[in-house]
Amino acid sequence: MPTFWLVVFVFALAALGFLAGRARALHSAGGNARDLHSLPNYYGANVLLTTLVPALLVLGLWLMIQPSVVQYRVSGMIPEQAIPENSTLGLVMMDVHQVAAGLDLAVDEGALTEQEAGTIRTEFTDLRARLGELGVALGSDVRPEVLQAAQRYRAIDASGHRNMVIVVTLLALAGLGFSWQHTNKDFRARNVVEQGIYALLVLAALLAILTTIGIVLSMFFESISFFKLHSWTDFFFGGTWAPNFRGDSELSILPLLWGTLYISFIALLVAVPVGLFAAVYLSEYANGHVRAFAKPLLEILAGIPTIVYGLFALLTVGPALVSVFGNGPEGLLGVDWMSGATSVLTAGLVMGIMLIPFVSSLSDDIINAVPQTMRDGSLGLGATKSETVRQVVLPAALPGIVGAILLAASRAIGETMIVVMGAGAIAKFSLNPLESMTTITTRIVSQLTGDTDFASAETLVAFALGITLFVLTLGLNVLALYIVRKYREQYE
Amino acid sequence: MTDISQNGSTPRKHGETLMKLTARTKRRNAAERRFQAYGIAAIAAGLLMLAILVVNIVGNGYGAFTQTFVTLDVTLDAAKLDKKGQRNLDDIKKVSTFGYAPLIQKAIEAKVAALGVKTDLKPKDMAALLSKGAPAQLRDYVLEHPDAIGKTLSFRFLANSRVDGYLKGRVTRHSIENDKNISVPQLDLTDQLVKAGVIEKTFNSEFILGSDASDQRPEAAGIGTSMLGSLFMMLVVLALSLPIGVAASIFLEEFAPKAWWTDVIEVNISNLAAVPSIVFGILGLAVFINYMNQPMSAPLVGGLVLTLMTLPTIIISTRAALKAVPPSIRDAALGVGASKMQAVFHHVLPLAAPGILTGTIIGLAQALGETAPLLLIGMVGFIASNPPDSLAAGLMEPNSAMPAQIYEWAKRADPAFYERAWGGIIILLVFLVTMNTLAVILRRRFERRW
Amino acid sequence: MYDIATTEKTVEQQVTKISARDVQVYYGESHAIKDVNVDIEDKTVTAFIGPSGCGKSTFLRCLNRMNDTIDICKVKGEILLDGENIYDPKVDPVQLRAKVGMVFQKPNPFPKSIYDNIAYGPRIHGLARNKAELDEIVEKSLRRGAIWNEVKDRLDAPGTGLSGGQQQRLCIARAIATEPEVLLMDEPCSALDPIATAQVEELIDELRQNYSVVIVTHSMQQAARVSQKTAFFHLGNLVEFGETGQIFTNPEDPRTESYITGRIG
Amino acid sequence: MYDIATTEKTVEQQVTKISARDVQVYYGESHAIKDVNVDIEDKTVTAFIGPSGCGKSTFLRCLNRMNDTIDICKVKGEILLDGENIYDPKVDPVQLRAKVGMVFQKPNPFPKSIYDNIAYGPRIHGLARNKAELDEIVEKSLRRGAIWNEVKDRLDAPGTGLSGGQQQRLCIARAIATEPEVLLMDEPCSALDPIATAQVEELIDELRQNYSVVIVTHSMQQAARVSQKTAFFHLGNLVEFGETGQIFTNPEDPRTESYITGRIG
Amino acid sequence: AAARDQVQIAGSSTVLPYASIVAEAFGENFDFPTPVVESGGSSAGLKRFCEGVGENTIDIANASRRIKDKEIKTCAENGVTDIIEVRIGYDGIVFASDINGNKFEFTPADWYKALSDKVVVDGKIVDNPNTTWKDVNPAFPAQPIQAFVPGTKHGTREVFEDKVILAGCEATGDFDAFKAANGDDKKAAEKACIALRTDGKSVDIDGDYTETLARIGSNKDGIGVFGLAFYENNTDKLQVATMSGVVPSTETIASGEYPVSRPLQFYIKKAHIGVIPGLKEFAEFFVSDEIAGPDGPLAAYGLVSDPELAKTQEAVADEVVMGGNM
Ligand SMILES: Nc1ncnc2c1ncn2[C@@H]1O[C@H](COP(=O)(O)OP(=O)(O)OP(=O)(O)O)[C@@H](O)[C@H]1O
Ligand SMILES: Nc1ncnc2c1ncn2[C@@H]1O[C@H](COP(=O)(O)OP(=O)(O)OP(=O)(O)O)[C@@H](O)[C@H]1O
Ligand SMILES: [Mg+2]
Ligand SMILES: [Mg+2]
Repeated sequence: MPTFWLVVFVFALAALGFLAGRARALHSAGGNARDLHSLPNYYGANVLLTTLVPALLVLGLWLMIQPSVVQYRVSGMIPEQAIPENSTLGLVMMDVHQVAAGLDLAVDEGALTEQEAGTIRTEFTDLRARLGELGVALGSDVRPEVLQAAQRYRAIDASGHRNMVIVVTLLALAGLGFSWQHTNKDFRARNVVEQGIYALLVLAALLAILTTIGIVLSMFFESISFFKLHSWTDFFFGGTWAPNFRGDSELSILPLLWGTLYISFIALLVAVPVGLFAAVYLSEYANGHVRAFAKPLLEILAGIPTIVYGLFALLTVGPALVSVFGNGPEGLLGVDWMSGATSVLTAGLVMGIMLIPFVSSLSDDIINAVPQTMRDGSLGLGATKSETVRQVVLPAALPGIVGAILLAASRAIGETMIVVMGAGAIAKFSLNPLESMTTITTRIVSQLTGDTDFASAETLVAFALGITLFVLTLGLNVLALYIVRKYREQYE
Repeated sequence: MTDISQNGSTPRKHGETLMKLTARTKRRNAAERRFQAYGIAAIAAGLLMLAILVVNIVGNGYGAFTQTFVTLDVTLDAAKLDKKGQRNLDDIKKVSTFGYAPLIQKAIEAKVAALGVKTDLKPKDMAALLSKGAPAQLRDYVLEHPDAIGKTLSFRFLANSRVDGYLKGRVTRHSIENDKNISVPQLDLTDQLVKAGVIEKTFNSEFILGSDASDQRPEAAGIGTSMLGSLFMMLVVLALSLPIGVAASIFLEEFAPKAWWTDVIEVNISNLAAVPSIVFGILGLAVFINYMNQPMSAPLVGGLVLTLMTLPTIIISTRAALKAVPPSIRDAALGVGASKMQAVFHHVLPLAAPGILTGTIIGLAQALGETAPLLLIGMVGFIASNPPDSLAAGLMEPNSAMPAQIYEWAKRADPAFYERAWGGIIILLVFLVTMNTLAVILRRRFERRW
Repeated sequence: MYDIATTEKTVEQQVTKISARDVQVYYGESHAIKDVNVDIEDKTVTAFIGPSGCGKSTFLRCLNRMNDTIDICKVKGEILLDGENIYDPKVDPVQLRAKVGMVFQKPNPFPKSIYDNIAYGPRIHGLARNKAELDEIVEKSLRRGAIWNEVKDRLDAPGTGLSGGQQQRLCIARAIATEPEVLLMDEPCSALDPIATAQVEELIDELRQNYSVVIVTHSMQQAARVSQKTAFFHLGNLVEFGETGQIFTNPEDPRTESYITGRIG
Repeated sequence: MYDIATTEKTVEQQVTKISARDVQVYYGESHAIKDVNVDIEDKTVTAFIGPSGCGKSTFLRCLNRMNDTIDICKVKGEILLDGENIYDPKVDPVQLRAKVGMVFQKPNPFPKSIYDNIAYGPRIHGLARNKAELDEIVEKSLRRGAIWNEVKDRLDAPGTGLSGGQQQRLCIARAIATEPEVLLMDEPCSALDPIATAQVEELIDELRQNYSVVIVTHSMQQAARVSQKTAFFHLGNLVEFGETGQIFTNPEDPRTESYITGRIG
Repeated sequence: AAARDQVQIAGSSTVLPYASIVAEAFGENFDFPTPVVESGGSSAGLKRFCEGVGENTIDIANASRRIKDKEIKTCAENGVTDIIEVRIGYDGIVFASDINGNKFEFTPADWYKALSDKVVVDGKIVDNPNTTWKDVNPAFPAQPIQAFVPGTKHGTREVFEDKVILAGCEATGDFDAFKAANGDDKKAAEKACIALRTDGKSVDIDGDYTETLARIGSNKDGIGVFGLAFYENNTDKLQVATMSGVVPSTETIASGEYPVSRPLQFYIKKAHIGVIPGLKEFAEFFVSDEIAGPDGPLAAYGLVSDPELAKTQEAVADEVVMGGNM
């Protein structure tokens, strides 16, 4: 039975279990649902889950483990001398896979019978050619050891699969029988089902932790290698970022950090007021039609690929700023403060535009959820709408709004393309927003995608930057959490 | 009790007329109007930017939707294509695309001669008006129809991108002065052929349906396959991030005990939002490809990586939405004997749905436009596979994604790719708007102030 | 009665504070208030009574245009405050509401501290010149709202953490802190115990010295105790309006009578 | 009184439905209920009276563990329902609340249709086999909640669009739709007009035939009218508990007396 | 599960266009699926190349520089021992400016004087005082200096530093001055030579040539560093400058007359040959005369074909690995 049908079968069994569980529960209560502890559907769901979950779990595990087991057993069969020089067992096994897959296909297509596939010999057939006709490309001619291994592979795989079908089916049946047996009117089905759901909720939340662990681990060792190659004092306390092909670079995070903060700050300076005002207008002033159109339209801003924003910064915003702040006497202001199109301001402005919907849409939802009675209370005292919004609605919506702003700030810190094209690639300390600067994130990307030696400090610094940034933003988030806790206003 | 004395600091007089605004009211109303004006200005600014961007995009990209074609009668010379004459597929296959080029040169030479057009060009230069992919097109046809060998058939070939650019006005006689790929006589010939109807510009469905082509034939590049790549990734993202995100938020907001470890999770999640997207690529490479042995360049892996990236966005907005549901609703449900789970799923979640959908819209939009993490799991580059033929293939076979494709095109040297990059952005936006519209319609059904 | 167009303002002031002329209110299609004419006098307590859902709150909310906030709510007719139509486009509802304060049926304290709940109104209307004055206003209002003793030690605690009755008194204190000329109270005592009720009634009586008070109540006793005029609403109609004593002892309309004697609801 | 530990359950059932033993409630630091012992009998209406903020609602919410939802709220002591401690870890609060229904002080209809507001409880408890039965339950509950006539034509309209009193009655109807054994009502009539109040009181009387009802009220008259037993709370203490008649005519505690005669608040 | 059946390539974005042209032609002419060519930089490509052998690792790494010893070591540690190096040709690096602007004929010394952080004036080491090209070389017009040079992540930058700036530094004699100032330390002198000014006259471009082009589009005074192929595709917008009197073209670079160029190559895991279908065929196809020869499509696109292509073809056919004599 192919795995697909096995899954279908288990699901069918579970569906059956649902009905059976329901029926049994009702029966145990003499047909009167009101005597049951829980709703009949919960009894059904209980049987359904006990049928489904263990069976699918085992199925999943089996599917994950079986290949390694088969691999292990088959690779044990391959004699040492069958591995060509400079090749590895792994590569031979890859060949075996390919041949086995080819044989499978051949059997499916009817080019070989199952019998033939099991006994075919390279001595008598040009297997590569035959498989080639079926569209299975092989890297080289099939060696006898490989073919044998492949046949063995198929045999073990098939028996493993057979066992799996049996085990999974039995497990599903057992789950069904067990839970069906336990179904009676006093069984706390709802609690059990809800506990199951609760477990799922916890699992979902833990995924975030797993992701974090994954991120830290995937960067940790490389960061260690970086610090072995480069002094940590220069990284954390140096003043210059100047990577160099020859090695011997100055790689300090500080100028990058400054650029990151500066650019993000300007972006937020654009996005937060615009987004908040837009949100307030949408939720408090705009009529339904305006809201129904403006909100989704603004949301498109979040979905325009950042490369478009990058080009927009480089080709439109940058030159426009130069014509205002630069060009000397010919410029609009007659000053020469800005020489190139790339600057902190260019990138910040454009990034701000991209972030508008992060603030506006999320805040709009939150503001909308503040109960009308709050507004009534304020308006009834003779407050204007704007006073109401500023002093009652916004404070009540604060935690959500802070969340939205944090999200926007996070995006700003993580953005690359706009910075690369809008802000330039020079790392320096400067207060002048009309100069180019760069951010940690863009440096991570460019050091990772560059042409330097991958084992050199110049490349590995990307990981150190990544982990440092991670720690820094963690600090910021803790701070934000603290602030929200402190100023939180709970209505009702 | 205290007396209600008039001695208070009431600057307001009793019985003042309502018809005249007091100075203070005027001031407050001015503030009110300013506030409202800021709101309108904010929205107008946002929409204006959107309009500028869209005009920009459409202006740069609409050209990608038309393409120039050349129609020629080609004689499939048996002597060249099947020397043995046995119509044996293996033999025919031995003739590479280079072997087909002369057939095309002959065909265009014949056409030019038949039309009586005067030109000093050599056949090879005439054939340069055609896409470099033309021989491959012929070869594919012949391999599929071996019996066509020896016949003369009419084929519609893509024109070279320079010719296409000439018809679109991007390339002019002046601009090609130093261009070694095309010359003024070739443009003259083009003019003649256009007049004769051999060369024509039509709607380019291949751009929407086709797949990428190499740097030397921008005219053949299409975004269709990578659109499927994006579609499959979005399916994965939606199928995983929405339920996981909502489940995690429900746990954190409604069930989590107030303990240090729930705080850790909470801070963690907001922090994940700040992790640069490329780091998720590093993670994906390490976990999904190297550790879990998933295939390289596969939309499945891309979808998983983007799921991890979108989760924080969805969780943060969902939590904010859940937080905003008044506690009295929960009380009401618990009071009639609903379990906490039921109260959440029956009452709180529907009320929070608009916020959840907003998060989903923004999260998916972000995922749809993201390139950096795909760089590390091998979805950026030249991936000219055929459209997948099944769900499994769509998930597991190498593919690119729209933003990656656009990014690649934007980097390429030939300016014809630039136009395609913008055209790709138009398609991406159409895709995005379609996706959003569904969510927005759903969101509007849930929106109500209580 | 008199002709509004020609009425002299100065003459009015003494007598009628608010007069409603042919007021109709619609919630979308449904006609919630039908053709109501009523004159509310200055320095008087007017009680609105009537069965639940008859439109008392709705009509009350018309008097300071709180109905503007409900999208589907449409008001027709004229309501004159001191002879000026409050629905005139020239009238600013904000200024109106500063004059005509309101206490809502459901207590709705702001999610702020108790102090800020009270100080909110005086702040936006600029009633206090400095912190000391503001403190004074807050204390005075809380005292008059008969809640000072309960909250004086926790003025910084959130207003939402109070008990139901405390919240309602907080809202009353909040409303009087802005010193409105007319105070609309929608069932201000429904959540209060008898003692607090008595204190609020005392407050109402006190307010009457200078202001006009309109109170919605379900308690006939309360209406009889505090009001000089009573209006009886039924199914959106103003059935009867007159001296409280007369309404309770000698109603003209049979519907009023049956309500007071407990026969219709 | 009797000793709980040795009390036979069957004996109890006839007499005591709920008994509270040394109940203490804290909101964070503040001690809101102090050492309350009370026995609430089956087929009886018990009234909780007392000044605002004395802890009536708080204690009421202990009886069906609604206080669980307030983080800072800690309950100590034992509360026995039919002899079983409802704060026992083995007890499922959900099941408990299905038995012990509640009407809240502030009306809180679901933002759903009127029909769904009522049908929600019966649906989750599986009280109806089919749509027709559900319709029947909804109608019956709305009738008993004395609101059927007002809403029968707009069962699909949102429950939040009703008037204050209508919302309160909707919440009462919602609570009785699930047929609880004990019904806790926190000032159910505060927003109701006399007729509706009379109807609700009638309902309470009817419910008493089969169930136990606990009602918080500020109206002594109401307490006197509907209840058989009355508990008087003051500053978190249960000052006096006894036959309603006796409490109102011949209170033992001086505090009770001064409250009833209107001297403390 | 079916094993991977297409060749997987990753690495330098400079090699990417050539690799994709070949991959496309390979897919058209062979029964093997079209190889997947990823971009991501030489470093990322080689890193993944050296992660080990097997299905989940790439078969070929493209690089715009030669693999470093340290990388070979890492490779070996992960079991990637036999690596075949294939040079496919040369990438010419040219200087180009806006088509409507001034014409330039540069020498390395001009670039050094224009962009170096410090220069020697009258025997003293000072901050670079030059603001226009006329300051650099009186023969040039008084156009402000605005150079767009590849960022330090690009392989091109190394070539630019070595063959232009450092050459210029030596030609002007400043190198000796730096050496003297640094106590005869050759390394330090080199470092001083190639340190570029950070006052905005020299702008690092981390993106691609398209970005450089866009910047010249928005600043007509700019002069950018491009690949020859890129320039040849954009002759309508750019004019190329000569270097030491030589006009860059595939011919002048192949002959070695034009000084600024670098080799491009790819690396094959020998262990994957015979396992990954089409791997060897692809490599052979790549370096065949039809493709990589002077008349092939790669040369047409702008690759400077390798005069020693025949040797490379032989090496690929024999699977000659690096460092060994297998
Ligand atoms: N926001 C609203 N939308 C639609 N209908 C409404 C709304 N508010 C009130 N109504 C309806 O208008 C009518 C009058 O309502 P109103 O609140 O004025 O009654 P009321 O006299 O104050 O009653 P109660 O004493 O119960 O508070 C009722 O039928 C009510 O259902
Ligand atoms: N959520 C809460 N957090 C903190 N303190 C609270 C909370 N709810 C009530 N309290 C306090 O507990 C005490 C008792 O409140 P409770 O609501 O039980 O009073 P009550 O007797 O119901 O009064 P009322 O008749 O006004 O409703 C009051 O002092 C109140 O301020
Ligand atoms: Mg009302
Ligand atoms: Mg209470």
